[in-house]
Amino acid sequence: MEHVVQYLWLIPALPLVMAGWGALLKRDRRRLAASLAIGGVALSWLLSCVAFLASLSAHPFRETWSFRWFEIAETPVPLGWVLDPLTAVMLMMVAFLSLLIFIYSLGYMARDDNFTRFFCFMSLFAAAMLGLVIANSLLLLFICWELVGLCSYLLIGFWFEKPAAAAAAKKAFIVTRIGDIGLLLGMLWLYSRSGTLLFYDHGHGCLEQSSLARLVAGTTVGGMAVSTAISLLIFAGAVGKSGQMPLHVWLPDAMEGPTPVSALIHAATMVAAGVFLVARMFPLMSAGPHPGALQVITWVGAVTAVFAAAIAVAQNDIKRIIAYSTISQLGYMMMGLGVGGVAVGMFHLITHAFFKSLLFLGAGSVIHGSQGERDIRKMGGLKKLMPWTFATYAAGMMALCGVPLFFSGFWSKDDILRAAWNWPVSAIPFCLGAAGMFLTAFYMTRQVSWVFFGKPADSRAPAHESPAVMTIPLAILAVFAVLGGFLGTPAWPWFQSFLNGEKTPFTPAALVAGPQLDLLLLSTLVVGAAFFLGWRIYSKAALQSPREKDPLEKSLPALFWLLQNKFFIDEIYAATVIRLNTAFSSFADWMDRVIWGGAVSAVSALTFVCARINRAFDELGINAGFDFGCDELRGAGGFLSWMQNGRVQHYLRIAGLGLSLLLLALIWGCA
Amino acid sequence: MVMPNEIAFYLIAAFTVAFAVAAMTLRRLVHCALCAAAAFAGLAMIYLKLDAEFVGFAQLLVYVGAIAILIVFAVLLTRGDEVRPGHSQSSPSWMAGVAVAVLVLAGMAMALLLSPSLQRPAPSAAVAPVKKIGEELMTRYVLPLEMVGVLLTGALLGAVVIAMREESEVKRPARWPAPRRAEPGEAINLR
Amino acid sequence: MNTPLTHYLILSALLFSIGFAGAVARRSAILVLIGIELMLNAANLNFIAFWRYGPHTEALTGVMFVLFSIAIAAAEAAVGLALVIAIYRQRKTAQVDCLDALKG
Amino acid sequence: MNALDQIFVSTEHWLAGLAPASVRPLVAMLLIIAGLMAVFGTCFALTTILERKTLGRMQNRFGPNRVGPFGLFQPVADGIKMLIKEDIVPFSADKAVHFLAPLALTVPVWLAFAVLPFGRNMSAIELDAGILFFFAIGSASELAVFMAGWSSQNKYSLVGAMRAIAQMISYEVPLVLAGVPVLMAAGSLSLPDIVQAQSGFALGWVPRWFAFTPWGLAGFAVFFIAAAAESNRCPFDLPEGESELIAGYLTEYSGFKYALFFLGEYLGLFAVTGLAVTLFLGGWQAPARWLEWFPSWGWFTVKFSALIFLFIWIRATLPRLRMDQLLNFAWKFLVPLALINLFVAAVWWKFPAAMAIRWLLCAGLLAVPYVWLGRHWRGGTTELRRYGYAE
Repeated sequence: MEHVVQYLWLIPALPLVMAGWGALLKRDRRRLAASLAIGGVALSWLLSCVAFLASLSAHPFRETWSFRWFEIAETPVPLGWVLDPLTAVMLMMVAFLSLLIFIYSLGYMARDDNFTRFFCFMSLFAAAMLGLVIANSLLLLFICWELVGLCSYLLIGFWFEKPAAAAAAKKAFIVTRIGDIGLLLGMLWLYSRSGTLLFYDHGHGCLEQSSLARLVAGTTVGGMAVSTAISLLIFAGAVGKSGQMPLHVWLPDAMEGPTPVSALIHAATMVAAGVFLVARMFPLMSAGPHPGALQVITWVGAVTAVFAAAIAVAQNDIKRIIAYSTISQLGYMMMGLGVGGVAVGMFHLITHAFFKSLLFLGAGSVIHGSQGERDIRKMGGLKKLMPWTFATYAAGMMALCGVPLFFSGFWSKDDILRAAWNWPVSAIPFCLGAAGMFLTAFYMTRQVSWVFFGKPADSRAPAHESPAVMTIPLAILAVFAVLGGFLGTPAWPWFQSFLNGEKTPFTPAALVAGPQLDLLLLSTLVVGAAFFLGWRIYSKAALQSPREKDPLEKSLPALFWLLQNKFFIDEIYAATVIRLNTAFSSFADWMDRVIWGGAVSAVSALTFVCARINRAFDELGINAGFDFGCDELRGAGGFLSWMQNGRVQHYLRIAGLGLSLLLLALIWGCA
Repeated sequence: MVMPNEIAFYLIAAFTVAFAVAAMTLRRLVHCALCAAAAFAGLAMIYLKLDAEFVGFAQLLVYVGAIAILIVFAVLLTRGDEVRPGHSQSSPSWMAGVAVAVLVLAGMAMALLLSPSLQRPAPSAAVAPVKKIGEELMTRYVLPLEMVGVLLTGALLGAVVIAMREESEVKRPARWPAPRRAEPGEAINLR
Repeated sequence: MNTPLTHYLILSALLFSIGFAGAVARRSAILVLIGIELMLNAANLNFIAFWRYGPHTEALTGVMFVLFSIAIAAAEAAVGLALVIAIYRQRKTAQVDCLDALKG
Repeated sequence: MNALDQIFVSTEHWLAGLAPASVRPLVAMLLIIAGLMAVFGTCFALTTILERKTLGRMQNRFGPNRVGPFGLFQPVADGIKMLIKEDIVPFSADKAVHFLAPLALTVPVWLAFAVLPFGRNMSAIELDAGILFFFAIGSASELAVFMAGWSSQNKYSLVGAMRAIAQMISYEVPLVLAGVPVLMAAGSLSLPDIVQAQSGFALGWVPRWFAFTPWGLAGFAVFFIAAAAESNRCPFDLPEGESELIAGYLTEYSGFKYALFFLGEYLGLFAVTGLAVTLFLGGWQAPARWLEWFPSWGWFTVKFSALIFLFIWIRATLPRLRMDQLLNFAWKFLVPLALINLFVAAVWWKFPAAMAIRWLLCAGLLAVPYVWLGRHWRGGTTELRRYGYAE
């Protein structure tokens, strides 16, 4: 295992090299670019498998390896990697999903002009994300964090000729940057307090006992423990990256990018990086007798879960619905982390990664098959036309909704709800979670019934099934979306024990023990009710025309209006933050123009006057003399040019003459 | 008494000067080149007389073995230049040139003969052993040596590039080059 | 070694002047080059003579200088003759008084 | 044994001792010169007849066998024929140069023998820079060849001369480069010192001749090939190629001048063979300790004769090369190989002397480029050939 961790850097290095190579390729080397990217990520996946197997059998629960990056005035800046179960499962997930989505992109991007650029960016993203996962230093993590942000920006704006895409890219970059400021501040504070940014360093790392004890002991404004304050700052970064309230606004817009990007970056991996960050920093977050940070995380997560799910109910863009669903599920993960710890949140992260990327890729397949159409009101009846897509999409949808027993989302959500139920602080998160679950099932029913059931829409060309290179990844993902849940049932919580480094008990009795059975029944009930209601409302009333009103809009117009406009968060931002910013910049502009500009103008006017005087002096006094000198020089030049007649021997003669003259002078001088 | 050593010097000097004069005055360029080679060889002998064995052999190797051959090749490659009827071999203002040369010689000779500091005996023994030359080249003069290496490489490439025919000049025949027939009146000009 | 240093130097001066006269008076570019080589050789002879008659023969300065000078002369001859050939190809003549395109 | 070994040296001392003291150095010098000229003149004569006889045997015929016992007086007869033949000088020839060319070829070649050590204490002059002297003198022959070819005013002569010069210049480079590792190993340019550096036996029985090291073997091979080309031996005898150039630059020579050219060519071969023996085959050293009773000059003669026989054998075996092949072979194969050999020699001396490993490493370092260069060179010969010097 020691060797494994020492060479862990190879996993991100391979895609990085491929990205660099890909960047040098000409645009028409499409096959090479794709093979490079896929080959690189496939090798990374194989290496990840090795790392995973190594961590399965590892007895030291966690291995680290660090090196000195550089020194500033004898202060070393170390970087390093860590291999523990958290890293291992994330590596497997990221590398495997990247591989599948790269393959899927072969089909999806086949007609794009900038195919090579796409794969270059994707490889870079994979490298950065894998680097983020293996980082044993908050600094390295932050570097990779920013790199994935950059890749996200580049890939959202991949079709930058579309104004909406360019704007969305900018928005994503700036909004996430707001969270990153928090992360940066938290990092600096952490460094100033603990003196190291290595997570684990044989007892000296910032997440280990000695350092945590110091952090907990210190207090800051309002009697808050330093560890809590730092945790909140770091959580701000996670909020930005994972699209939590109130920084969720960029994620729905990010759907302007190509669908594989949405699947990989904005559903499965990068947005989950926030959750991963909280999981990674969990020892810090949960430090102290009263971990206030965890409460904040729980509340933010719970509110986000319900809030985003509610918005999703009233959206019409197929990818946008899934995007809001992603925000909502990320809220669940945060809540899970807050109430139940690393294992609970991470389990949902992993299962969600599979079924959500499945849903995105399915949506991509639908869009691909119906010539770029994204409005679900204009679709319908695709069940027959795209059977593979339908089957896999249905599996993903059921996993997302949490259909009992056989779908992975059920088990992971059940885990979260159980933890929320047992949370001593408040019962409200549990209620919010249940409500979110209901809404999730409801809007997914709406979407599926409109897209796949009903009559085919009368579009110009009929929809068609996607090529095998797209459907095969879908099928693989569907298998994982179904089976993934069995790794963490209450009866055999292998995943949770693996993350905590414990042995896995097999206790079928746990399924029916205590409140467990009630919870299972309750969630079954909630999901069933949502299905029933959704089917009642939407299946019959498949829309005749896109202009027709939504059935829900007919019955509850005010609420629907609010939801359709996403609670006016964007508008609120426009009215407050952006207006304040505009006012401030106007003020700065005024300062610049009137005060500084005036000063500069005064100086320049003065200079101008001096220059006038100078010029008069110049023209009358100096130029005349200079002209005279020039004329003389020209005459001399003419003479020299007459001497320069182009004949080598002439020059040589003159040189000889000069030599003899010098000799004469020498003799004369000596004599 | 005149020692045989000195006689040898004067003989070699006379040989060298004579061939140098011949090299500069003969009409045919090939003769000039051959005489120049002989003059260079004479100089090599003078170096040997001055106990500079290594330099003498190097002079022989480089000047007689390489530069003379180069000159001869150049002469043959610019053959058409020599045989223009009614064309003088010397430049129009050759008299002025020779006068300047004589002036230079006079100046130098005067400077040499008048200088008192040149009247000194030679040290009895002076050797430039090859081993010492090699050591010096590898230690004190290693940078100049490297630079000469670079210079020679550059000169080699440069000479090839300069003298190479341009692409348009080389007409590659499709299969075999047709034998070129001599134009009527085109004698075999080997001179 | 009874020959005075002056005699070597006079020989060198003679060779220099002969080379100079040839370089100045002959039309053929190749002969000009030969003349220049002669001048260079005269300078080399000076170095050797001064080394031999100088106070520090063990320093080998003159010998080294001449060795480098010979090497550089080889480079010079190669490039110079290549230039002559190229000029001949271009202008169909290699006579220096016909080559005066570079006048002021 | 010692007396026999030094018999020539002591004879020379004795003879010089007979002369008055004032002219003793001069007499000693003249004696050596006379001895050298006599020995190698005879050697020349013998080689011509032996070469013809050997070639005859190899071609399944008798060779000259009419004059004297076994035809051994054939060279005498040839010499007489050459001397009494009319000396024809073409009308348009440049008389002076035409006359000087054979002299300019022969005299430097004789000089080259001055530095070769033929036995213990048996070199005419012991120069500090002997090998440099050898090559410097050797380079004069190119000019002589040019003189011969140009002064004859004959197309074939000129083409032959140009070919010869191109060939000699090209092959002089690998020749010298192949010798350089030896100089590195011996740390001296003096030929007696080089022989001395090859004395002794490794492991008690392997002579420390340079030919028994990987780089020495490769250097010897390159040197031998280049030497064959330098002295215009078959398969490198294009300049004279009778079937194409009616004997090249020799076309317009007859009688004694022709004989002089012939002499010069053979003497050149002898000199360069002697150098090969000195540089690579341990000079006059005996090949085994128990053979040291045999005089040193005897060993030199044995090795020398073996190499001369090898030259004759090659002449009987290989066909003549084409001009472009010839030059490509020199520049694209021999020169790179010689340079690599130089590097390998450096590796050899820097490597700790674990015998077998060092041997294997250096042999491998040489074999790989040998194979690669060989393939590369073979690939280049299919190009359209261009008669650069025959236009």
